[in-house]
Amino acid sequence: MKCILNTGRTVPQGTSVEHKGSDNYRSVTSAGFLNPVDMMMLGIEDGDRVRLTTPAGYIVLTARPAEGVARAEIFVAIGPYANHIISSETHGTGMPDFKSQSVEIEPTEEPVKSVGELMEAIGGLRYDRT
Amino acid sequence: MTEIWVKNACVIDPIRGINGEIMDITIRDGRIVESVSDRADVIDAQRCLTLPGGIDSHTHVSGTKVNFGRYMSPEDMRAGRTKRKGKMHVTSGYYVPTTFGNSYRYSAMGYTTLLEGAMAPLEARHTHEEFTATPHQDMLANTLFDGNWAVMDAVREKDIRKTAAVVAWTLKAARGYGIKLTNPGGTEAWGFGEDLTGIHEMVPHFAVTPAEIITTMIRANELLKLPHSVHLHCNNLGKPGNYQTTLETFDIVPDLNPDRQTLYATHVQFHAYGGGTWKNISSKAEEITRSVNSKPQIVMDMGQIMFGRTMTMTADGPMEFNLHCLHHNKWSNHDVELETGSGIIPVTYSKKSAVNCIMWAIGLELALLTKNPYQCLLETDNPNGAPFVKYPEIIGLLMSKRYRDEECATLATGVEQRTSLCALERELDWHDIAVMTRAGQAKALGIINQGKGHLGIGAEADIAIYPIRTDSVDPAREYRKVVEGFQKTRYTIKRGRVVSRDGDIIVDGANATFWVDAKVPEDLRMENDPEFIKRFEQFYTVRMSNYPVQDVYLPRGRRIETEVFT
Amino acid sequence: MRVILESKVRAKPNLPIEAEAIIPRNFLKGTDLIVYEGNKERTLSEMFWIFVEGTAVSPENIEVILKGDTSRIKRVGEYMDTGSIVIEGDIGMHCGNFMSGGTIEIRGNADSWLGREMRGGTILCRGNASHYCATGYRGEKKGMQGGKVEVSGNTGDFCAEYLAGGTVHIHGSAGDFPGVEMRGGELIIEGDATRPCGNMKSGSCVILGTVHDMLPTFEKIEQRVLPEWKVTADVYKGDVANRGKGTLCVRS
Amino acid sequence: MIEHDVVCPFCGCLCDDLELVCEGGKIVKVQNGCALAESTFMNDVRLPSPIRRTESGWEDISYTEAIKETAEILQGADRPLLYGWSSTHGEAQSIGVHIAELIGAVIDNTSTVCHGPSILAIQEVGHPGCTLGQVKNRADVIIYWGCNPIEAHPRHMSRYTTYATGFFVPDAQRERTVIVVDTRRTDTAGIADEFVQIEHSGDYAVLSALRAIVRGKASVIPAKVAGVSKEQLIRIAEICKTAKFGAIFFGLGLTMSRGKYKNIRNAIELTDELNRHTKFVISPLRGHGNVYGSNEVFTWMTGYPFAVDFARGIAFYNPGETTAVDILRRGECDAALIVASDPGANFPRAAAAHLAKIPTVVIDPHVNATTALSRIHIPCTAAGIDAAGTAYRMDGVPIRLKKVIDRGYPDDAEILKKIYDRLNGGKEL
Repeated sequence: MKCILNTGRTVPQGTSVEHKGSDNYRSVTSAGFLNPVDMMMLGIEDGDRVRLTTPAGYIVLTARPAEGVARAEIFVAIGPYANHIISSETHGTGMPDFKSQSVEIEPTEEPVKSVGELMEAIGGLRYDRT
Repeated sequence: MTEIWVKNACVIDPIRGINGEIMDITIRDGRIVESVSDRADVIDAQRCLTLPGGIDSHTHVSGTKVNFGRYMSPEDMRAGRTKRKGKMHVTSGYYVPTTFGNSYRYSAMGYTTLLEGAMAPLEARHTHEEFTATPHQDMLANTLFDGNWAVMDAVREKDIRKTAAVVAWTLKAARGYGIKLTNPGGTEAWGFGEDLTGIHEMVPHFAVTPAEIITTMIRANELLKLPHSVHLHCNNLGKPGNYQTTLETFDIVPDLNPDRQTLYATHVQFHAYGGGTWKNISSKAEEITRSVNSKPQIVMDMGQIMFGRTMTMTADGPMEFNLHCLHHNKWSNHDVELETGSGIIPVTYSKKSAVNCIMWAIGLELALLTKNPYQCLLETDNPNGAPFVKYPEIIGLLMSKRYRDEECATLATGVEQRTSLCALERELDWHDIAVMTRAGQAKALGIINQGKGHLGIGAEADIAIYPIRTDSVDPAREYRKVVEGFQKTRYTIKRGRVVSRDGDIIVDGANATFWVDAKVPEDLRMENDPEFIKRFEQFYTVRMSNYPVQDVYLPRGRRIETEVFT
Repeated sequence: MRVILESKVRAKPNLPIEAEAIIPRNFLKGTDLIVYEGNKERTLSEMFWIFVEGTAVSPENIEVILKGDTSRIKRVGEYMDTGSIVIEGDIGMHCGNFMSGGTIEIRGNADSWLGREMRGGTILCRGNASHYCATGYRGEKKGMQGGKVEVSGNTGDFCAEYLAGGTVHIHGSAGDFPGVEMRGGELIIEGDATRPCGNMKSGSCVILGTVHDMLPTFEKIEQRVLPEWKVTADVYKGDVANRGKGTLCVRS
Repeated sequence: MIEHDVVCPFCGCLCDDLELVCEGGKIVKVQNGCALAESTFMNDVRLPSPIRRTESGWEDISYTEAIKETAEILQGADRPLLYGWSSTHGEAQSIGVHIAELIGAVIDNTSTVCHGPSILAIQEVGHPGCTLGQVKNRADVIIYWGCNPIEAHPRHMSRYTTYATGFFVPDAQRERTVIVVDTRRTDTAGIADEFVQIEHSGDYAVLSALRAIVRGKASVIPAKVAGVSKEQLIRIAEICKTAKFGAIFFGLGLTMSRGKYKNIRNAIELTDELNRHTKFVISPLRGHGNVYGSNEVFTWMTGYPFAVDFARGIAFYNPGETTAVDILRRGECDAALIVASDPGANFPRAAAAHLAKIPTVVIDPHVNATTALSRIHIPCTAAGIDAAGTAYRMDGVPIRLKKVIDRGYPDDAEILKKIYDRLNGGKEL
């Protein structure tokens, strides 16, 4: 299903933002909020996983229903999950398409990665001694 | 101990009555002294014009509004960029330069003290942060009270003592220097998009008039014995026919202080317009100066405009919106809760515009028609009329009738018919210029006894040595030499250190900020006034305890304490 | 005279080079020019193999040819007033800034800000041009004021923003907001465009392809034949949001 | 011990009325704050000491070593990038700018991925705004456009708008009309008197239509604009024109969606148009605590609010070219210093990935996603918790952040100053 990826701040994202390694941060920034009708169309339920694909790559998220989200839109709290698939193109403005990235959504069985895994996928090394 | 011995200086020091004497100046540890040891560094002034450091008594160089002017103007920033060089940081900008740009360019012109024309108390911290980054001038901040709710309440109650108490508390909280009124009452009206059109019109919701605000604040100012007088940007700025408002305002000013004026009227050029529309605007400089010449209690500054692109910025929000509707360029507005407003728009003053030409002529007329140079000081309301780097040209124009005639010949028609400039033969002399650029400012601001504006023993060693030989230059004919000479000092000495040589800054700055701690009787301390506190906590959006500027923002603060009144 | 500059292999090929010195006039006095790589000053010969053929007595007879990887070289042709520059491959940002005369031909693609604040002369880009093709600088009221920019391929977003004079001709499609804030000049897009001419004040724009997301504040005046293109077009006035008096013609 | 009137450094509201209970050098209770404030003060887990990435993993190093190596990395770079600066005080930001001019770096702050587009719009048309108290005391019409204060600025509505008692608006809830414009029916939309649901990326068209209607040109407007009916648009325009004082607050819904700064420019021009009828102001809901302060400091020092390139000695500014995401995306920079921010989490992957390819140093109190991409991470104080300093609220009001407790970390300004001194050959700033 073709959707627009919309990202934004949320209170749970904000309260865990200084704990990037925490399970809490992982769960709030890897949740994808979809219109319940779209979830039905995809044949998925609350807590199922979806795979979002863009030309920049793909990411697996946990699907959550949200009445306020428009059809053909998926809302994800700002963070490394959404950014994993957002293009770095800024249209000459310095600002990427954080709220207007086209994505293809499909159900998947793949697991949701951790923030550390995402960083290691781009050459990082997680630090988890705190 | 550092000592400097300036030899062979051609000194004009109006406050001490010295006019072109060749003499030595000796400096120790930042002050002028009787003599120095033979280990002193010697500067041979070679009989060049040597003046006390320049003082700008009304300029906009620091704070929220100025920085917003920068923020919105990347196109100006690329107009004046310099690289890091020696002790000099990178600078950007022409009409709204960065703080270092302001500081270096003023220093190159021999200026050592600046009064920021408008500081909203709520945002005072910002002004002081920028003062610290304007390192080569001592700074003072005019503090805005034009729409201050507590002041208007006290004025309505006709309570001069209470008015004084609010002023004292606010000046201390903001670490401000003096009282500034910008379009008094008008900025409050602008809170709902209105303006006032005269000094006897009621401020909506507050039941006071600008005239009442002005007179009560003048009395409060004198009651508090503040070093500076009330500093007023009159109502109706920039409107054709506004000279009447200006004259009415001057007429209500009592003469209360033997040492200085009772009212400082700023950028009067913008307040001296006749006519009723932009089509028939004319100069009323003669009427204005007639009034000022008969009122020693008033000092004004020119508000000269010069042709070219610049930025207008003032606490007068409604005026800026009107100007924006004429120019259709970018417009910023920033009203400050319970206190004041502000507006910013870029403008271009063009020789093709008859209105602009008349404005240009009015500023010069004011200076030439004012008999006592102590009553008409030289400035452009930087950057409103022009960036301050234009001051040398203004000096040239005031000293040379020929220069004025040559300029007039390049202007749109209107100047000859609607101003008297072309008929004015007066040419100011070196002494007049020294008064209009430092001595007059020091007197008007009340900082002579802080060691400013003169070169007497004990004075701060702020000195400008210009590459001008007054004995060989005829300013009436060789005005170009005058202009060039005032653009770059040979030496600018600030508190006993050479900070600038031939236009280059050679040391790190260490300026001071002067502020006034006005004492009030115990029973008038606003910090103990339950009603004041209640209103503050209810309607401001910062807590009263977080409002005052901490001392850490004034690393070299100079507190001027006044005597408590009874 | 012909000056051939062939880019050398660099240790850090992604570092931008700023080379406003590369304009024909400067080669009259030789090839001893300065360019900048990142925050370092370099001589032209550190960055390029330089070949000079023939001589010239006046700059209009000088042709500069850039070869090799030139995609990171910015500001080539800035303030150029005469002569010609040919870029065989891609060129970096700000090619032809403030240009007032002469010609620049880019055989590959051009990065953003091609012909920024141009006053005269001609730029021909045979490939695609990226964002802000033929525009102005941040905060400035006028963009390109004269001359001609022709792009054989497509352009990115904000093409001809603040266009005030001259001609911009895009043979392919334009991205989002071509002609936004236009106040003069002529913009021709043979392909498609999205949200053209937002907030335009004046000037004229012709679009021969499909317009996506046409703005609601353009008032349709008439339908007429555009003789130079031999097509029928809907003619709009706008932008009404802005008291605008511009003309936008879209193929019917 | 109870600390009164503490300033929360989390978001651009900089609420300054918090009460903190401290016991034994720890904050044990936060009063008056929102959930974000509470977690900011209460769950403050720090990186204990500087760390360095080696072939075999992370090792602890001393501050001296970390500072020395950082200076060496920056000294040798041909195009260093200094990025971040929003979650610290002005004192640190100002040293950052001095480092940038000294070494010919690009310095950018987080507004680049936040309200950078708002700045670009303001540079085109200006900004009719005011301090938040003006809105609190006067506004009878509030518009939240493309923002969700309930989630991002939780006390904005109670301190300044919807629920705040103002001098001219004593009964706020009854006297203020709240309009919310968004693509999503957010919680904020739930409390609106009027909710305008716009199709994705339709903001620009809707703003243009409103401008035309306010100008009396409703006849040109079609029946529906980006999913919004003409009737609703006319109704909104009428509410605005008849307001005594209207205030538009906008957020990332305008800055990040298609068209970017053009959306904001259009909103500002609508505000401008409305000022011909009544009083109207517009303000961005600025995000991270002191991001606006970084714009202020950069501006008075360099002339530009963000994205400043000192490669040529002078300051050059061109967002899209000198902005952090673009420089990283093109792989231009060969060293990076990240201060008080987390581009690892907040930048698109391709941009963040470049940080791992070059020597990157992080100066930040907390372990974050960028830590994993860095070579060195130096922990420091957190401004507003264990360090005092200046911050600028979203409306430009400067507020002094307080030092509430001491946790034994060096201030980032102090670390940066040491780096500067090393880069400057031992000469002090």
